[in-house]
Amino acid sequence: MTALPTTRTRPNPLHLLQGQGALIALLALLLFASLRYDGFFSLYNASSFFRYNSMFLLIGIGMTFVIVTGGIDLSVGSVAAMSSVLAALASPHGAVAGLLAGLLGGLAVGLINGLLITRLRIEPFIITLGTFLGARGVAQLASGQAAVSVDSTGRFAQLGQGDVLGLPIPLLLLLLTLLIFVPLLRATRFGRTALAVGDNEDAARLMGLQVDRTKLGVYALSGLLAGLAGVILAAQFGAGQPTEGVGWELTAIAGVVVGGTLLSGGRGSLLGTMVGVTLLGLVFNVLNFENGKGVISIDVFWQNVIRGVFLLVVVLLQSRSARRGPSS
Amino acid sequence: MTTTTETPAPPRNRAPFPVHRHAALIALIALILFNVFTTPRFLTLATLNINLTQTATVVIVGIGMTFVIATRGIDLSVGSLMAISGAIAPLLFLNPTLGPNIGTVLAFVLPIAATGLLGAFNGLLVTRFAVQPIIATLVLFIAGRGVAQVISGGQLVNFTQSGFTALGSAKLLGIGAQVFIMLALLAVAVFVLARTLFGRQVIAVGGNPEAARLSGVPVNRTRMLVYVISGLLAGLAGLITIAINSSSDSNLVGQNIELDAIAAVAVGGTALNGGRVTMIGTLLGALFIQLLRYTLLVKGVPDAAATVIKAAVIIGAVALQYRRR
Amino acid sequence: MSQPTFVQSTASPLLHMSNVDKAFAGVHALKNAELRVGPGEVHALIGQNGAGKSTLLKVLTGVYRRDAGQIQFAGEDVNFTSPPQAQRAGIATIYQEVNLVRLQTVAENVMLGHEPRRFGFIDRARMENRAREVLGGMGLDLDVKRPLADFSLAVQQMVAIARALALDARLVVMDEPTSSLDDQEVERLFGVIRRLQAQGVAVIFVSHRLDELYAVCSHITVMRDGRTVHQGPLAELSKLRLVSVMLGRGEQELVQQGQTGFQRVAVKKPAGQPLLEAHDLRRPPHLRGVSLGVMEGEVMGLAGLLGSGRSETARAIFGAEPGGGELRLNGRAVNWRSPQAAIRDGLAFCGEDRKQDGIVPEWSVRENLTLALLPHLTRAGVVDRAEQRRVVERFIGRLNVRCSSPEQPIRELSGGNQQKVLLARWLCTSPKLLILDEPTRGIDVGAKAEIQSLISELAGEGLGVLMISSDLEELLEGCHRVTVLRDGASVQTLEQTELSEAALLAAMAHGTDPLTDPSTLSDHEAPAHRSAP
Amino acid sequence: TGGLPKLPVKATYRVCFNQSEMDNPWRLAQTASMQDEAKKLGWTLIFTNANGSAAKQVSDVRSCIAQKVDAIFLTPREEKPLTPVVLEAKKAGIPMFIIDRNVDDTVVKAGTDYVTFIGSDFYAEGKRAAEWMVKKTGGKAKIIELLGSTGSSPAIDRQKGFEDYVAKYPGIQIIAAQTGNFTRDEGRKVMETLIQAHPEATAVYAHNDEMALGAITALEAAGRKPGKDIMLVSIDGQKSALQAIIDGKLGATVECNPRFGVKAFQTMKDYAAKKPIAGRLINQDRFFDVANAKAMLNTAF
Ligand SMILES: Nc1ncnc2c1ncn2[C@@H]1O[C@H](COP(=O)(O)OP(=O)(O)OP(=O)(O)O)[C@@H](O)[C@H]1O
Ligand SMILES: Nc1ncnc2c1ncn2[C@@H]1O[C@H](COP(=O)(O)OP(=O)(O)OP(=O)(O)O)[C@@H](O)[C@H]1O
Ligand SMILES: [Mg+2]
Ligand SMILES: [Mg+2]
Repeated sequence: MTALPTTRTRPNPLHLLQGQGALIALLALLLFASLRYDGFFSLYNASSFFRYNSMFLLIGIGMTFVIVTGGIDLSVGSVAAMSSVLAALASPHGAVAGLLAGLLGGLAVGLINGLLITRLRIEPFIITLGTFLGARGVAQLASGQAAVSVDSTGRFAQLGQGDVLGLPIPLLLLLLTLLIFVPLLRATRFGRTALAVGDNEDAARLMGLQVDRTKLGVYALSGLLAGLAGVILAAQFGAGQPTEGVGWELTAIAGVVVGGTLLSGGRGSLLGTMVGVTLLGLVFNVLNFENGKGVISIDVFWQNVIRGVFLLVVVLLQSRSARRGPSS
Repeated sequence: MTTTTETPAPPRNRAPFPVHRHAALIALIALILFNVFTTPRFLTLATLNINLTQTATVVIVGIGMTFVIATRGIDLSVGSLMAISGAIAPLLFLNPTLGPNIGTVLAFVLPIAATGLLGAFNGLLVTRFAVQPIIATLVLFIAGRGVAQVISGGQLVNFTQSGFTALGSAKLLGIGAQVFIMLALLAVAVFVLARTLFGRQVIAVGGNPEAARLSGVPVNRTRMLVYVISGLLAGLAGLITIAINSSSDSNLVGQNIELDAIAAVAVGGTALNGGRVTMIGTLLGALFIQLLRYTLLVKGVPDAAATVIKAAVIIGAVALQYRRR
Repeated sequence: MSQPTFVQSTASPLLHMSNVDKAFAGVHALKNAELRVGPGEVHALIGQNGAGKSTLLKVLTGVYRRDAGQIQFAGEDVNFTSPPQAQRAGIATIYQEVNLVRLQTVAENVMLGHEPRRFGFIDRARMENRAREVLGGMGLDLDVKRPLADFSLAVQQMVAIARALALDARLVVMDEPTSSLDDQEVERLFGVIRRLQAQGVAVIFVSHRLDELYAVCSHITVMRDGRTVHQGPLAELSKLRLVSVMLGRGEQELVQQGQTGFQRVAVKKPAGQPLLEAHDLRRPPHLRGVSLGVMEGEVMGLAGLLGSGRSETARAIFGAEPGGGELRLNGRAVNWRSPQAAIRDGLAFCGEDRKQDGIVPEWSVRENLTLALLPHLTRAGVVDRAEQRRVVERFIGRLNVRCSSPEQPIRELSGGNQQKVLLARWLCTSPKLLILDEPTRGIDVGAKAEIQSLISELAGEGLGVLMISSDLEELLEGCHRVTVLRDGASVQTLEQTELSEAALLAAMAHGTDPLTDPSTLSDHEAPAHRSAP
Repeated sequence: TGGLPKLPVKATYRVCFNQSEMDNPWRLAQTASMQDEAKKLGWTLIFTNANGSAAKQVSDVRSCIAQKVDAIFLTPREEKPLTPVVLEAKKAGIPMFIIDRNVDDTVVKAGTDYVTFIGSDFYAEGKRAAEWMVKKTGGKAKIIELLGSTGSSPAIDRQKGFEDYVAKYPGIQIIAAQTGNFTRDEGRKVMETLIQAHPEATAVYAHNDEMALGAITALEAAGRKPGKDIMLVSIDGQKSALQAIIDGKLGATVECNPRFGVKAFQTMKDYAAKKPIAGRLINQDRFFDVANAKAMLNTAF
């Protein structure tokens, strides 16, 4: 009897790097930047980087949950804007009130998304395109079409501007969220069901899994986290901003995909998303520092081109390694 | 024992009127009726002209988008491609060395060719490199506007070149030229989709890519072509936009049009996950959204409230198409 | 009206569905259907393609909502509106098409939805042990940590069965569980069913293979056109009588027909030209040297155990996954890099997975049928509608496809009729060489005979056929020659005179059991990756 | 808490200019003016573009703070969200100059938290446009107002300045006010619809020149004669608007000068030289109408 060569993957140090195109790119960029620019690796730069990018990272977490079910949530940017307004309006009643107002606002839109998607069985792209418009409108109506100051006497602003143990509070909120959501995706029935739904929704249904409830759950989560991002937005910048959050959904989606999550669903990694979103955010930071060198001044318009090309390179890196990479 | 029964032919009840298939049309008619009764001076040629001309670019881009969506793709780059063609054209017809005639002709040809090529680039990413369409076209969505800005130096270019601006200002029977271009393209697209080999293959690719491949459909070539078509049409839409305004602003031309086009396609009844495609639906969807915007403007609804109403009505119109199982 | 012909003596059946109606868009799929299953009974459910078996079972488990009728389960009236409800009530179901999630591991597929948990978190080790235990109980030793997509369709089917077992149900519903299994695995499954029976678990078993029904079932329900036309103990029903009830035709009429629809004996082995020659096809790790030849007018069989590389061979020849090796068509060396190229040279390939690789679900029968022919129905890029309609009508008639009209979406057809449309898709291209991968899988006896006789007829007209089948009878009766594969290589070609069940089995079965030896099944370019964009 | 950060006198400086967006001619002119002046002086200018996002603009300012530049020129996207970062710059010892739009002066104060505000008075601009309109129409008009981007401070102030003034004239009525987002294309589309719904309109007030130019296209297409049977006034004073005045289509435009380069850097040098700086430096903007458009054409941006 002929024995087939086993094609099983042996743990191979090179294999570990495969499928990690984004991580490699991130490390390379960090190394490059820290060697080239003064002040890049400063505590100030790092903490202000995360203070700002924590919003996208949070949204990326929710987006990952949605995308592993094979869905998409275009409403997150508008929801963040809306929640920032709600939080700012509620902030005079205390930090907790502000936080809750933002979170509940986001949750409400997430639930609406989830209900419409599961009840009417309309593609998520369309429903969330609708709430993308709707939440923006609500943000403008609620704010009277102008930024709303947060209460400056209370502690609400601390949620965005404060530090604990030298770490910015938004970053801590992010870490806390990760601590909850990584196991939620990996090791709970909800998380596994979410993956199963993205893999094959019909099969998941016939397997007796709670498909609709799970889908409702992921959109609710996405809304909730967009709401949290909105709270941070209001607290950090001292104002609820009805016009903010434009294009955030695309940043989040790109970050999720760059992080190695399948856009078609069924497989995803939150840590990958963290790498992806960080990488895309870092490009802005590095471009600003490069201009500061005064060696070559990169024209504004070229900056867009560079960002696009950079996305292209990372995506190509990722798509090639994804095709070669191990199947687990 | 066993009764061996003769089988009566299964009774075929006539299905009730398929509301879901004509949702866009019904919504459009309802909105028209609403205006007929509540908006003064609604039934005029001017109203027709305004709404049709303002929809023309969305429909033209929407035709390409329908092709792309029919293959389960999506094209976010259309707005940026419009800006690129809008940035290239003035360089040609304002170019003194080319002269006005050659320059104008080239201004119709080269920008569209360029965006067609960029469409091919999208297609290449989607087919050769297996990048998911939303990400593949996000690259040009970001970089493309930068390219347009670099071409124009970011400057707004004003011009009064009548040969070229005719594209936006010429009228026939009181209706703008771009409307006729739109209708002609739509007729061609309807025919292509329904009657030609290419059209059927496009739908097969969207319906089941693997089955299509095994049945001899050149899947990659088909997907490539739809992105090229989308690129070409976006290029044309860019030219129309700058011609109407007699100015080209690479920062703004085509901004957000991808959302309008996708919404039109969806409201029209094309499924985003393949299999169900309607070109006329895209026209109806775009007209519906346009008329909705018109209505809200005429009624003086403030911007913020209008946005909320628009969102609800669009979701409602799409929901009409989906029957519960 | 169909009256149950036999009232069961069991006082209280475990399951009793009565007067069930279900219509899709006005077309009745079920009309007054009845199903009565006693506790611990293995109950056969049989009927032609489209008779309504799957629909009845889906009504039971809440996938579809019934229009009328009652369902009693364990003495109570029930009305499940979703599969989870039925599952909780103790009904585990294996649906007709394998319905699992391919990117997740075997263990997860077995345990999803009822994983052992600790503090709310899934206890992975316990989950894997439990999965291993259930699979082990079926005599399977798989690496449960590998993604399901790494395994062949047969293993996936076994995993689906394991999942049902892991649910500890009181009623296990199996809708054609054996259609992608070979004899060995079928035996294994029977072992499982008998054990379930011993434990007092009832089983509903759907199959088109009559022998299987007689092997394990005690009772039977026969359906025809959405109605229940017979119920009772199986032993009382002769095979001939069963087929006669099922088809609604007289027994005499049937006696005249043979077991399969093939007429090979009538057509002598052709002395034609070698049509296709394949030499040393390779595509590691699955193909490691396959050589075979097909003559004009010949039906060449391709036999082998599950995972022996038959489908892979077909796909390699057809250019779907081109590999190394030599291919000659009519003596001319060819190298097809895509199905398109192969089709242009007169090949046709009807694959084994009709849901994934075959149908365009939203499309009508008409469009599905002419998909491959489309380039030839085209003049100057425009499709000739009239010609298309003629082709469609001819083939619907010729293959006896049951559909309300050519414009009916194919997804609404029963499995067997979908298969016929796919066959028609290729026949209408008038190919020189037709490759069929499991052409009669999941097809009822009537339709099966029709398809088989069609294959013979076409071969008689000079078509070369390469037929993959797990049904030995089909190979023995239908083929002029059979090439046997083992572990991705051709090991023997049996000439017509040498063909016998013993010879085939001997050639196929030498060596390890491919199901339990993970190395022969290991596979990194599993279908999931291939089809992912 | 201490006063403003000190700035030493040096031959060259490394400074940041944090632009809010780059999507209209006015912003382009403003950026070019800053860049040209920096080049002329031989300074290093770190330019960032927030693409219309206040949050990103804050992050841009912070990356400038991290690079320890000598000074920051900020043209805030919005008043309130940019306020916290003003304090961060102060804390990092970097003097800040606010340009064009202001920050929230109930929280941060010129002279203590940032050096000064340099810009135009949007409210006054609206008022000047209104004055012209009243004079030109003899206090009788039905006006369509094209608003700027919803919620932006120029849109709010220009609307208020205008409407406060015309409120005193009962013959003047604003019959429709809708946003055209400061762009020509939307200005045109909105006007196409509004003029059809309100054919009785006799005047148009646009919050910027681009929208006014779009409106002219729309009015002509609707068979109206801008400048004759319908009067237009707008704000900005860009070259193509002056040309429209010369052509008799646009009535007048209030200048809102984007050329901050010379004044901004001169103010910074004065600050380094410890000269007293007022907390609010308002540009002396011109007013263009048929009387001076031709002469001024080449001085417009
Ligand atoms: N979703 C659906 N929509 C419309 N018609 C359907 C649908 N599902 C099944 N049908 C129709 O209902 C009838 C019964 O189909 P069903 O799948 O129950 O047959 P079956 O007995 O399981 O056949 P097979 O042996 O081929 O699996 C068929 O005529 C089929 O066309
Ligand atoms: N489409 C495919 N792409 C990649 N690998 C496949 C594919 N189909 C099967 N395999 C794998 O290739 C090996 C050979 O399988 P193949 O399907 O060719 O065998 P087979 O004899 O046809 O068995 P089956 O009856 O399961 O179809 C198996 O390990 C299987 O997992
Ligand atoms: Mg069935
Ligand atoms: Mg096979």
